[in-house]
Amino acid sequence: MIAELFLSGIVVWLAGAVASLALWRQPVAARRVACGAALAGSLLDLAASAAALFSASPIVIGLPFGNPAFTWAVRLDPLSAFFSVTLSALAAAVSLYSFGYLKGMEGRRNLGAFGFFFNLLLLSVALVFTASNAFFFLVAWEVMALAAYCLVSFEHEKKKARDAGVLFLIMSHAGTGLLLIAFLVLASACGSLDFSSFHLLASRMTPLQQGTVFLLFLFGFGVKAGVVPLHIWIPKAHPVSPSNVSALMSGIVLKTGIYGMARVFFDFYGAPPLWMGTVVLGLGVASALLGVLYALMEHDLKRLLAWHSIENIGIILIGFGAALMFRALGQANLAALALIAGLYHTFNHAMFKGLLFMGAGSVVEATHTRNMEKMGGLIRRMPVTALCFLVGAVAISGLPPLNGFVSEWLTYQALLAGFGTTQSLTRLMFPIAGSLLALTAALAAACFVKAFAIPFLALPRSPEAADAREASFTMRAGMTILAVSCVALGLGATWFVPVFDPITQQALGVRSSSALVMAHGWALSPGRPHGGTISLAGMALFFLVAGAAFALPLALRWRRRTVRGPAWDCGLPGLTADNEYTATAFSKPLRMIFSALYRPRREIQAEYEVSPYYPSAIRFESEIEHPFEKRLYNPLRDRIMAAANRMKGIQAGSINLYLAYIFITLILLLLFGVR
Amino acid sequence: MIERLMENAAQFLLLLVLSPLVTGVIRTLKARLQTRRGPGILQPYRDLRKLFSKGIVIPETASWIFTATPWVVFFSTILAGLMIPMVAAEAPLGLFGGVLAVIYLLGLGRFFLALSGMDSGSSFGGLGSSREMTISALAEPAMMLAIFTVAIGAGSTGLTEIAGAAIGQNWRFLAPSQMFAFAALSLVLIAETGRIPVDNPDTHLELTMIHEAMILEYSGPYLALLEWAASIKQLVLMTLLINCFWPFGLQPTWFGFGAVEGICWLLAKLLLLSCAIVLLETVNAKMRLFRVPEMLAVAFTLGSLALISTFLF
Amino acid sequence: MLLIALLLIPVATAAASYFARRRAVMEAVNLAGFGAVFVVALVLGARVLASSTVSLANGFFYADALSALVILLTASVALICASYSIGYLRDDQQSGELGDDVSGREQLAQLRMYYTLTPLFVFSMLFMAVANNLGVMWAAMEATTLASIFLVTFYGKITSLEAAWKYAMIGGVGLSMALFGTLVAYYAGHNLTGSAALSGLNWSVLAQHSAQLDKTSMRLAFVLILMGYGTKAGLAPMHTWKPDAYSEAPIPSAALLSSALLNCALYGLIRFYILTSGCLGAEYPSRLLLLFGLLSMGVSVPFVLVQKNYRRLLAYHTIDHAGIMATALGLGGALGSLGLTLHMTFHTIAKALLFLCAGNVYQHFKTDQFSEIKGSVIRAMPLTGVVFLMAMLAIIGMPPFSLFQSEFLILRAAFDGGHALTGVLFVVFSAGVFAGALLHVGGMILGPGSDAPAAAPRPWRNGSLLALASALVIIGFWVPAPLFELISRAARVVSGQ
Amino acid sequence: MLMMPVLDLQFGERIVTLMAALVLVLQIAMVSQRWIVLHIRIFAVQSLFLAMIAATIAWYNHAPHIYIAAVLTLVVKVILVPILFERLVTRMEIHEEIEPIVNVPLSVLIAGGLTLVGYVVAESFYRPDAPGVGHNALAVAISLFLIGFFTMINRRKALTQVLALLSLENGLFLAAISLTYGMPLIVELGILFDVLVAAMVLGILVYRIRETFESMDVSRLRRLRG
Repeated sequence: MIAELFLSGIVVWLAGAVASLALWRQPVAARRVACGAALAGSLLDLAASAAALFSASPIVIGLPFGNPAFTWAVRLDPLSAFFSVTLSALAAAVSLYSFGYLKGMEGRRNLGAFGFFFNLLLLSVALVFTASNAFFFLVAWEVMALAAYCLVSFEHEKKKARDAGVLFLIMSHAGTGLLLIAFLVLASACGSLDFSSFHLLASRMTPLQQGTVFLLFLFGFGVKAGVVPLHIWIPKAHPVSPSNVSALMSGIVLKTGIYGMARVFFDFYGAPPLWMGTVVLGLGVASALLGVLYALMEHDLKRLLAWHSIENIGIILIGFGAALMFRALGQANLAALALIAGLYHTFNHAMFKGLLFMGAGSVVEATHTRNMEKMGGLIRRMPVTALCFLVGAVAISGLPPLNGFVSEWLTYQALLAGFGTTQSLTRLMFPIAGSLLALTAALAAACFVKAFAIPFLALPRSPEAADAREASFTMRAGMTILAVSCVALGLGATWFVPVFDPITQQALGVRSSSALVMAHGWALSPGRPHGGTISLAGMALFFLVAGAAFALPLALRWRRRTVRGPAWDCGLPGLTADNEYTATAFSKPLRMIFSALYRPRREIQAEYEVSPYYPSAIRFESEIEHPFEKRLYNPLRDRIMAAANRMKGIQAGSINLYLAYIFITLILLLLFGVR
Repeated sequence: MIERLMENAAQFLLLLVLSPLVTGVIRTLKARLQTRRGPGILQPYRDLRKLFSKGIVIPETASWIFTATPWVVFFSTILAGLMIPMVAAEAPLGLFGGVLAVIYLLGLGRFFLALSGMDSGSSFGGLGSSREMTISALAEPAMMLAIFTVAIGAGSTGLTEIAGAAIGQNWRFLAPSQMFAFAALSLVLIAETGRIPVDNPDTHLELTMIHEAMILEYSGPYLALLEWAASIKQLVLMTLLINCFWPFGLQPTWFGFGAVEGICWLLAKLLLLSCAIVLLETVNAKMRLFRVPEMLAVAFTLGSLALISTFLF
Repeated sequence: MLLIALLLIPVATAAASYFARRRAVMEAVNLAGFGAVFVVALVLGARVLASSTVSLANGFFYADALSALVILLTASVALICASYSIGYLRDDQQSGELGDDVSGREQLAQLRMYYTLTPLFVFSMLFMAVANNLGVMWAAMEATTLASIFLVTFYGKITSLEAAWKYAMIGGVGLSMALFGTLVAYYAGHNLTGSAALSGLNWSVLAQHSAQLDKTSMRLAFVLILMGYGTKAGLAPMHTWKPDAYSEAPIPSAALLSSALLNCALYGLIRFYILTSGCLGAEYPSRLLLLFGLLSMGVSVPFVLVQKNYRRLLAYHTIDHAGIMATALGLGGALGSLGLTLHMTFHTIAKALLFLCAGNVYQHFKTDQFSEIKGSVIRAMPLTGVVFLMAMLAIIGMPPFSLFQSEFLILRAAFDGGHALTGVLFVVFSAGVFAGALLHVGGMILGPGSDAPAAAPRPWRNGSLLALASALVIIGFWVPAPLFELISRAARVVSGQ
Repeated sequence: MLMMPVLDLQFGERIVTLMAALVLVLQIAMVSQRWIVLHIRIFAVQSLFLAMIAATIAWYNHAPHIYIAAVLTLVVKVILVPILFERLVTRMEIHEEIEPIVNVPLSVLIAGGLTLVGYVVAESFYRPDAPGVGHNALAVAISLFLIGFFTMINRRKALTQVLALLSLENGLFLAAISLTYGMPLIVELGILFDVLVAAMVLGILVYRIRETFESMDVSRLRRLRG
């Protein structure tokens, strides 16, 4: 039953892809078919994988494809099912959103091709999450990369889009090479490509092999997940792609890397050495901190969100790293807690990042710019979008009572408990990581004050922003769904936690929801007695009661003595957009404080007419340095290209030279090869 | 259930009543130390009454965020306040959250405050929000380290448990780790409550102000709400500090005469802490904004020292 | 009989089109001839599947699964190229590439040369695949060179003469090395099978007694053969003629050279590999093969990375894939051999398709420089652009296209066989090729586009393009059972199981 | 009494070895040759010696089909190809000297070294019981092959490269007849036919290069690179 449901979802996606490609001459029909198929397929797979999550045994489905040399099969075990749920939940909302979003492209772009790749992307991601052997996994993995590439560089007349797409595809392919090697090493160890035969396999290998395979997997998946320092493609690829694609890319495509890590770390490895956990934890902290720090410096709305994806991937990896360390230290329950924290944040991030990108998409569509400095005051013109974006912003900042707070709280609890698990100095890592996580969260809050206030509040900064129009109904619907789910995942945390039982059972042999949920499902606890509790539902209840009892009546009474007046304009004739605080100005203090990291470069040119006190025009330009590109990637690329150019001398065009190559090879082989 | 509700009501009232008093006391003490007479301890109450009776002016540029913010700030602060033990060892709303929840609830308030600062469109608001978010962000890691130290000691993030653990073993606050943590946390407290040398709560239209700049556009009852919330926040943080480290006199329960004794203890400890703050404010001058990170770095160092010393000693 | 037909039809085609007076006749004759050859090849495949080997004239002609596979691939590519070249040469004739005299006699002469030499070229390749006698096999290989030289000089430009000269000289040297190797192999075997007896050079005979062959001689023989047939296959460092020849020959001939001829050269190599591994064990030949294979893959990387000319880019791809197949042969075993034969099949399709796309682009833009096309292909010729990008992704081993599967098998063979270093280098090199190809071809096809005029309809060319493209897509998801059976039998011939 | 040595197989081997040595000498002479016509003639003489070697071996080992090989060699390499090429030379009025890439003394030295390589490689083939002329002829054959190859590298003119290629194939022929008393007949035929066609094809190519490029200097054909 579940198998049929899942397959039907796959088939619907496939059909949608083909049909929309076939309809490429009728944009309207193509759009409807593509989005409709995407939506239907997502709903079908949502049902299937939700059912599979709680089914007793993994569901294996063989696909009638390929040649006898390989098996194309999917396997829905709890881990796969969970990620599949994440995918289809997000995909449903995004497909709904796309109905309205793609309308804007009609006539200008080939929506048939778009629909094809859009459905193909969903299809391939679903298969990545559920592939049952290494070969099929890699096929799905690369198809996903391909579809993502085509969608990222969909507006291929823009150079940025093309370059971003190529960078993404090349990096992801390099990562795939690492994965290929790692998988094949495993396969040669057990003589099979099946994931089921990889179970706990890695731990039976020699330490050297273990370490190598681990690092190969870590970096291979790290490229897709966007772990620092492999993140450079994300801030380039997310902004240039259409916003519904960015929502999927950031919401779920990055998660394929996370899925791979979860699969490897918690399925292939039994009890990994301690250092692996510490490496993951370290990378997680680095990604989280650097991600948010660079996000703060952006005033391109979508690139800002892209940097935050890196940050959140870091937070997820903090959870995973802690889980690995606990596993190494033999603390199954704590490992379960950390793993739950990581996975919970994975799901949350899919929700609120998808929401934020869709909000950004509506804003960009309304204002025709990604530059925040040209927006402003949109909350009056696009109230629903603004509200949804605000929900997303509060959620991603990890503030109660929304879902972001739950996963961060769980992470804190895991880190807190980690201190007691070992006597070695490594235990210091836990609180340090915790404090840096706190810094990250606070900076994220700062960043989202900017990201919400600059585009949505105060006065419009450009005529486009001044007459922006609210997004269409389906777009609003798509955003609202995710906003509601962000709230629900926060308030209903205790009802959501049992979802992780099958996974922790499968990975660690522990079912911890009964320990986590307290007070008849009112409160969440870290799973130890007297470990502290939270109850977001309770907080929400308090706010409701307080609001109803005090705020509402009082606000109504005070309305009578409320008058509207001009804001304080510092004595200038009226407040204009020029007086407003800009995004750049907002992040100025942090730019100064972390200047050692940013190495900001600024340039001010002022033209004077009368006296140096009255500049007639000022040009201010400020940019920061991205060390990984400047110091790591660009030099590497240049080196390789230079070497290649030197190698071209081999083919210098002289026949005598060519013959000489053969001659020398022959002589050498005759002298040393024959005898 | 009923008891729990009554406890909550009691602490709710205590927070509302006590917080202006603390502000008043601090102001008066400061005035005396500067050989002024000062407006008297009850001045904050009068201010609130006056403001509540006044009209409201809302900038034309502002949106619903502007009117919603005071309520959010006020109630999230109150909620945070209900999660800490003030008189009884058991926090009335301990079930709803521990120290982490307290910090993040205050964070929620700050988030909306910063938004409303930007909402009016006047450049002062943006200035205030930007600085507020920066400083609070930088204060976060130190605070978290200090709290980790305390929480690790108690093996819990629930404030009830933390206070309980402290009650269990007297003089524990003399342990080096506790001292370091206390120092770190009090530095953070100064930054968070916006006191000299980080911010000057008594000024207006001074280009270095932070909190006042954010609420510049507010007037009447909304301003009252925000001011009140600010002093409640100050009370909450001070209580958090003292009850985590010197939980003397915390009563087993809110009921009976114990409550009176507990309140007296609380007042005594608050007075002590206020004196310390006043001294600090009087001897220090407000520092430049870009010096603040240095102070917070010191706090961070103290916090990590606290951690390390937890397993050295 | 079947084999006779296989060989006679091309010869007849050549003769017919040599005496033909009109272009249409030549085109028709060629198309019909290659169609017939294709059918015969299919029948032969079926026959081989039914009875494992087909032989004739007491073993002078001999075809097993491997030969059948090579013949089938050659025949299908030849057919596609025949239908493509009709459109291609007509276009050339209109655009005056074939000299512009009023009478059109020169043009007709040139067309006649093309339509005569191509069947002869195909004939010699088929002959090589069915020849059992190693000497005859060599002669056929030489014949492929002679038949294709004047295809390379087809346009008579100075550069094409230069390319032909390099092709002739390097090919000549290579072939004489191959002949030397054949001699020495004969010497290695002539003790056991009486000298001067014709069967003394028959592969099937030698393969039976491969264990008794003289070891030293076989070492020398294999070295010489590897370098000799390696030259035709384009293994580094004997690869240098390839980019020139491919970039100068008319596109259909280039397609034949780079897909069919490569297979034939490898076929010869495989025959000797089987003898050698039977005599000396697999270890000695595989070490040499891995050496040359990895060298070829490595050499092609920098040239792909900084290539300016898309036809030369394709040539370097062929060198890369020759290296991949040599590596597969060197890895051997069941996996390696299956990877080899699968890769042979898939590469033939994809590479032929790539050249046909390149032909369309070249005839439309009249240049083979990336820099002068700059991303206007998709606008000017959507079908070609899409197919080109697709085939390029296929050739650089991107799933779901089939080459990924064969390369995966080869890599698995490497890691299972303990050649971890080989595997790692393989991955590194193919990543390099991937990057280069994607950069250049992506930049050529996608982009803002210039105001290039939309291309005229080209039914013949796009028809063959579509046929091959659909084959490429389908075969990635589904290989027909008989074909796969043939391929795996061929693999068993290679691995000697 | 007079027939004695003629029937003696030892004597035959001597003769063959002697002539093989002469072939080698001629090959080296070709390396140092400056005039293209002389070059062609030396090639003809070398081929003649080869034909004689073939005949001798046929005589002493009673292998009749080698006579045919000998005759064919005579026809193709001694008569047809040289005539063809001399025609070409006269038709293209080539007068200038051959200027090799490596100067003459050095190239002669290298040729000597290559002979050494030939012997080193052939050494591993030496076994007393082996029939036939044995490793001596093989050594000569390999040396011929290598020297011919080196001459190809060492020449700038198209025609001389072709000649070098042909002399290189002479080495193969020597190996064929002396090692294994020739290959099966039709293989021989096929090979010789190929050689003939190759010579013609190359001749045409040389001619066309000369026509379009106004020179035979292939070292200047360097348009295609990278």
